Amino acid sequence: MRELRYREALREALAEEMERDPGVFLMGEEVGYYQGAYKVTEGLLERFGARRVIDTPIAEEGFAGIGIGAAMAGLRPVIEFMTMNFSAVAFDQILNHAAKIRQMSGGQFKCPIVFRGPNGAARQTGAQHSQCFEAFYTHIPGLKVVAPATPADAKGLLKAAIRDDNPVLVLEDERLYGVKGEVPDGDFVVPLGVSALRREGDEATVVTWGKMLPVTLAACEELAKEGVACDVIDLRSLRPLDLGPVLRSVAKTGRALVVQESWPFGGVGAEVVDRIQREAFDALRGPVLRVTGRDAPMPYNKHLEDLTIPSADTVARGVRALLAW
Amino acid sequence: MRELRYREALREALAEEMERDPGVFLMGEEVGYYQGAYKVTEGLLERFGARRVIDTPIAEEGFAGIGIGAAMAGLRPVIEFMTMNFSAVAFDQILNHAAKIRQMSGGQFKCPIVFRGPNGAARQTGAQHSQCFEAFYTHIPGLKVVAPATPADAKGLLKAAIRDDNPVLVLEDERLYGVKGEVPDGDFVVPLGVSALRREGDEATVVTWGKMLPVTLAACEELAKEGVACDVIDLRSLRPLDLGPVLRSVAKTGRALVVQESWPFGGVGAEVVDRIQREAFDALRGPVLRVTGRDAPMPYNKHLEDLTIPSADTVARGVRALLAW
Amino acid sequence: MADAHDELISLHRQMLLIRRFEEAAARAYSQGKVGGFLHLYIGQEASAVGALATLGAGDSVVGTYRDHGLALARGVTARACMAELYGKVTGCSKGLGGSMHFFDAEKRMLGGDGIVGGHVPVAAGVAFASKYRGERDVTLCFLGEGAVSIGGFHEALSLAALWSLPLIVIVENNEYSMGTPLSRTLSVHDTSEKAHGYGIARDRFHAHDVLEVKRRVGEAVARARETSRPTLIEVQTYRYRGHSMSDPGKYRTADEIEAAKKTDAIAGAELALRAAGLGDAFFAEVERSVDAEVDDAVRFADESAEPGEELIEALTYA
Amino acid sequence: MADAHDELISLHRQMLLIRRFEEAAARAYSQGKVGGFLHLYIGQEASAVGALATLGAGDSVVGTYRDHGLALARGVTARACMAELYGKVTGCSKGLGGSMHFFDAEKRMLGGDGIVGGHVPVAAGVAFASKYRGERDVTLCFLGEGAVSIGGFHEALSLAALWSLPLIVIVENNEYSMGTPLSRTLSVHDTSEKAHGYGIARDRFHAHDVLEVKRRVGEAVARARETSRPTLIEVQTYRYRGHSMSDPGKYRTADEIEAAKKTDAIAGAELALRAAGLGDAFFAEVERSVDAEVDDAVRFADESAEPGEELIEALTYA
Ligand SMILES: Cc1ncc(C[n+]2csc(CCOP(=O)(O)OP(=O)(O)O)c2C)c(N)n1
Ligand SMILES: Cc1ncc(C[n+]2csc(CCOP(=O)(O)OP(=O)(O)O)c2C)c(N)n1
Ligand SMILES: [Mg+2]
Ligand SMILES: [Mg+2]
Repeated sequence: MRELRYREALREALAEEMERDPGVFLMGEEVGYYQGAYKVTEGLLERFGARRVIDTPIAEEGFAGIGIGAAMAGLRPVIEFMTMNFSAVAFDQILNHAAKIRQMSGGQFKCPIVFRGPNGAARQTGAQHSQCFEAFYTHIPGLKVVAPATPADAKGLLKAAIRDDNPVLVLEDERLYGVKGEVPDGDFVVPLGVSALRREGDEATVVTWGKMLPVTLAACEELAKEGVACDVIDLRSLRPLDLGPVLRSVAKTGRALVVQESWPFGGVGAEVVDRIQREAFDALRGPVLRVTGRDAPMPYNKHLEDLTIPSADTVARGVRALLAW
Repeated sequence: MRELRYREALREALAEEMERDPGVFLMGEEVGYYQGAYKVTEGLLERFGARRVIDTPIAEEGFAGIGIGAAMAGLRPVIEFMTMNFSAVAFDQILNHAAKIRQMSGGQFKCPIVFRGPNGAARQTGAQHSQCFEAFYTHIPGLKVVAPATPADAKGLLKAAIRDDNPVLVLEDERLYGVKGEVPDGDFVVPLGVSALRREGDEATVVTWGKMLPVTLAACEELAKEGVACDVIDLRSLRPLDLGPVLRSVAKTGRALVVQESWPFGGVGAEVVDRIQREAFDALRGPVLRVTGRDAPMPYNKHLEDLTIPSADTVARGVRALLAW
Repeated sequence: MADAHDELISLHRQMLLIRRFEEAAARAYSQGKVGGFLHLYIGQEASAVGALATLGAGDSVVGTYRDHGLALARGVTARACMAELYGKVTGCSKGLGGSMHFFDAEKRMLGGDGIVGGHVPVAAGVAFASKYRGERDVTLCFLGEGAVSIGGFHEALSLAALWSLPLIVIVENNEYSMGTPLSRTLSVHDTSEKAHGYGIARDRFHAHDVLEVKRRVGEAVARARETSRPTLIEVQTYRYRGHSMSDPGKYRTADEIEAAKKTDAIAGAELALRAAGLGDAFFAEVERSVDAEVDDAVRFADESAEPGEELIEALTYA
Repeated sequence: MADAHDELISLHRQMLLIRRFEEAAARAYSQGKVGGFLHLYIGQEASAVGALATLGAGDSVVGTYRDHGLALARGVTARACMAELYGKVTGCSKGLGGSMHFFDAEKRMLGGDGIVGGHVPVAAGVAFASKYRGERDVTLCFLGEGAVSIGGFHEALSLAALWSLPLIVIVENNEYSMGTPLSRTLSVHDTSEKAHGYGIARDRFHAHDVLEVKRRVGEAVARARETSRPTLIEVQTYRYRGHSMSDPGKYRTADEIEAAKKTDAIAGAELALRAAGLGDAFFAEVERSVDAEVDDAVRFADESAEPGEELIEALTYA
């Protein structure tokens, strides 16, 4: 196995799938000549040419829609949003077109398209550039949503997303792009809808995804020193959601905590809580708790930003609150 | 007290607030000369003139943004979306502008704007015209969201929304526009963030909002004949969410069901479940359950549509499932 | 000219089929057999029929909620269309789409869309795919004049122009956007003038004469096919019925509607064919055959089965 | 001409202040005192300074993330601007907004917006409010040439034109949208040509001469004030720095940048003032006073307090 950065793993997935399938193409702002705003697509223009690595003007609704039409016509577009924040101007295309084409056409057309880009806070980029979009997109039937936390998953889930016949949102993370990790050799695909146990322990079940995985692992590392060992489950896919490992873990621990960067109201965290209490009620010793981003637009100020995003400290506090029940 | 239709109650609210405050104006497609696509604004053009009752071209992002700018400049716009479905093309304005102006400006500007229109299914209008938007908007800090279920609340909540200094989404319902109910005389305002107990009973707590209230009440009427009496709580405001009455009820009943028309994944229903299990864990005899719209785009076919939206029957089945725990 | 003559016979029948089909649909709606919204195309038939007569089998068509005429002109059967309105599984979208969402993969009819302007980028994407593959197919996208103020229209045209996509955007200017006349929707009179802002070709003409529609759209189609360059066309037309079945239509007078009917394209085609020697017997036979086709479609729709519940989830994901 | 002379002295100093302010901001960024994105306006100063010189106190200004020059030209203090970059509570947005979100209610600076095109409808709304109230104030909205393909621009212009709103939309064409040259963003060369599609007035000129910017924008401002009619203006300009601090700038050559600097508007203003008799002593004094103002702003920002945690929720809702 090789060590790759998260962005390199994504790039490998793109290159391999473009190699494999001439219908796969890449479209987005600055993905070509500029080599990608965050360098995910570096070198791909040189390798695959301007026909398949396409720089767009700033027109997210337009090029998201072009991707959807191209997908209906049988291609496999990968649409990069420079950040997920800018998918908001393409929201109608995703909600009312990508997610519904198959159903509205009585199954005659499908929409195999990937929308990808960094999700969540970067560093001090303020209220409009720091948002988590999983609550919006997971709510919508017809879409799939994944949030890889490691380079291996970044590669494997992106490849699975490109091969899937449905629209898939791949929520990456700017703060993870530079992170290194082992990535299996060869045609490595991680199936959509399979969560992963990242750490084992009997005291509590901690469920998370994306950037919050390393934060949660750091917290659990600390807690382990205090003698508190936790199961940590990385959902990886947010829709479809695989709660099997979570429920098995809760059956053992009786305690569950969900850790999310996104705003608290509704969303994936609340859905996970709902399902755990519904499907593992008798196993629970106390309520399922959540550690979430603060219920506010992201402030620019560094100190306030740090207070708004969950840290290893707040996660550890969350686990302790669980144990205190 | 007079009997008014839901749409008349909304109209009264608009007229009274426009009378009271010259900064209140109404803007949307067909709100003026056409008298409103669903006749909510009938007569208002004649009464207040084209300066304050403004027909727009089809440009939701544009006129939502114009409302936001006008609100920043001190006016109190009421923006009608012909249906909430069309707010999807204005999503960025609501998420990234209305909800954030106050925070991004360090509190110098506020955004007293109302976005209103029918939410949820109409009748056989298909996948793009039948959606519930509460999951999207309640997730966003900076917004308030209400969903009146009765003519009295339609009037009182809309008036409160117009007077509020924040952006408020008023989720109306096409299927309720013609429904009659008593509306108190005079300057009747229903404060945002106060839920209401609609029916009393000791067996279970049923929580709902909007169009699902009459459906739930019908179910509970039937259940009462079987000797099963339920508390029914109408949330009215979805953000801020007032769970006081819900928690008090659960302390009594030990059982809770949430009834929602919207898709199951995340959203208000999951949030309510999360909070009940968190704040009333010891009172619960079993898991909090949910009856939801089916996890699919709305089919056009009448029979399939009926199967997709919760009915009194499915709600009753939900309550029985609670009791079986 | 025998060809043009035969062609007009065919186009006339297509227009008549659309009209009779929609009259039957309106009746079915009143009987509660059709639900939801129903936006009739009556009065505008020459636009779709003339425009689509220029296309080959590999070309694609994308339209709005006002899509019955488009589907029929594209060769989707009256049976499949009527069954869709009835919400039956034999419908062109298995009864799940309804009036606003007519699809036919084989005929390359890619909707029927309910979001004003939302389908224009999608249509550009279909055109993109043709060019990407090096095929010479073109895509026709229809929308109303009320849709040119919305972002999706602008973004799609911006990209189609920049990337030179084989897309023909046809604005059907029927003078009203629901109850709002063009003068209160747009600051310009001629929507095709917008083409200058994108540096693309434009055209504008009345849909009184279906052959003229065919000829003019044909120029744009040829340009797109040869050079892959897009065109913006305004077709001036008029709808005789309300915006949808629920529209009381108070915003215009009966006189205005009657005046518009004076240039009815079906009547115009009939006149031309009569001038070329066809007589009552011919037209009676056309009427009969069209009626029979519509009656058959209604019967088919009525007798067809409803889609089963299992389709709900089965069609949510591929 | 004494007036014009005095005016140029003032405008020259404003431009210089922006440049020195941003040079200091870039240094602070390198020292880690400023975070997030930092989009410098260096090279484009004459655009904001000339344009805003036409405004009165009741007029409003709305811009993009590249907003420092706009705020300074509008009279927001260098202290409040620098403190905002430092994320301090004394900043013009209390340190919660950051570089992209400069606001000043008193000066009627309504952002600083991070969504390309998203602020144009908002600016139209501010203009709408002036007209609604029967006031004669106008609103200036700035955006980059990369923003004219997006829906928000189109919808705002469509509505401003239809409703005749006192809005002046200024496209600052600095030839690049991040790393993408205009030719790969737009199918037309001159963005002001888009005005035809909306039936509104247009203008286009270089920002080499700040007085010329003032004169030309002034015409549009006068038109908006007198008749409330909108104008679309393209100001041709150039940014000397990268798109933001993280831009390696490989998409253009050093030669290209040097060539652009030959028409630097600050140097141009200096030349004009020298021709009018001002000499080294004068310019040394201007430099000194500007440096002092910037140094003071940096010191102020450095010494100011951070915003308190209680602001997070307090500023989420009014
Ligand atoms: C984004 C959006 N906004 C509003 C509507 C509601 N609506 C449906 S059709 C229509 C009028 C469209 O008029 P026009 O574009 O002229 O087409 P026509 O109906 O005349 O064919 C409106 C406002 C919609 N479907 N989508
Ligand atoms: C809707 C949206 N898409 C993408 C971006 C990312 N982005 C920020 S600035 C920019 C380039 C803008 O170029 P231009 O409009 O020419 O303005 P300039 O930066 O040259 O002043 C891009 C792509 C964004 N902020 N918003
Ligand atoms: Mg029309
Ligand atoms: Mg630029």
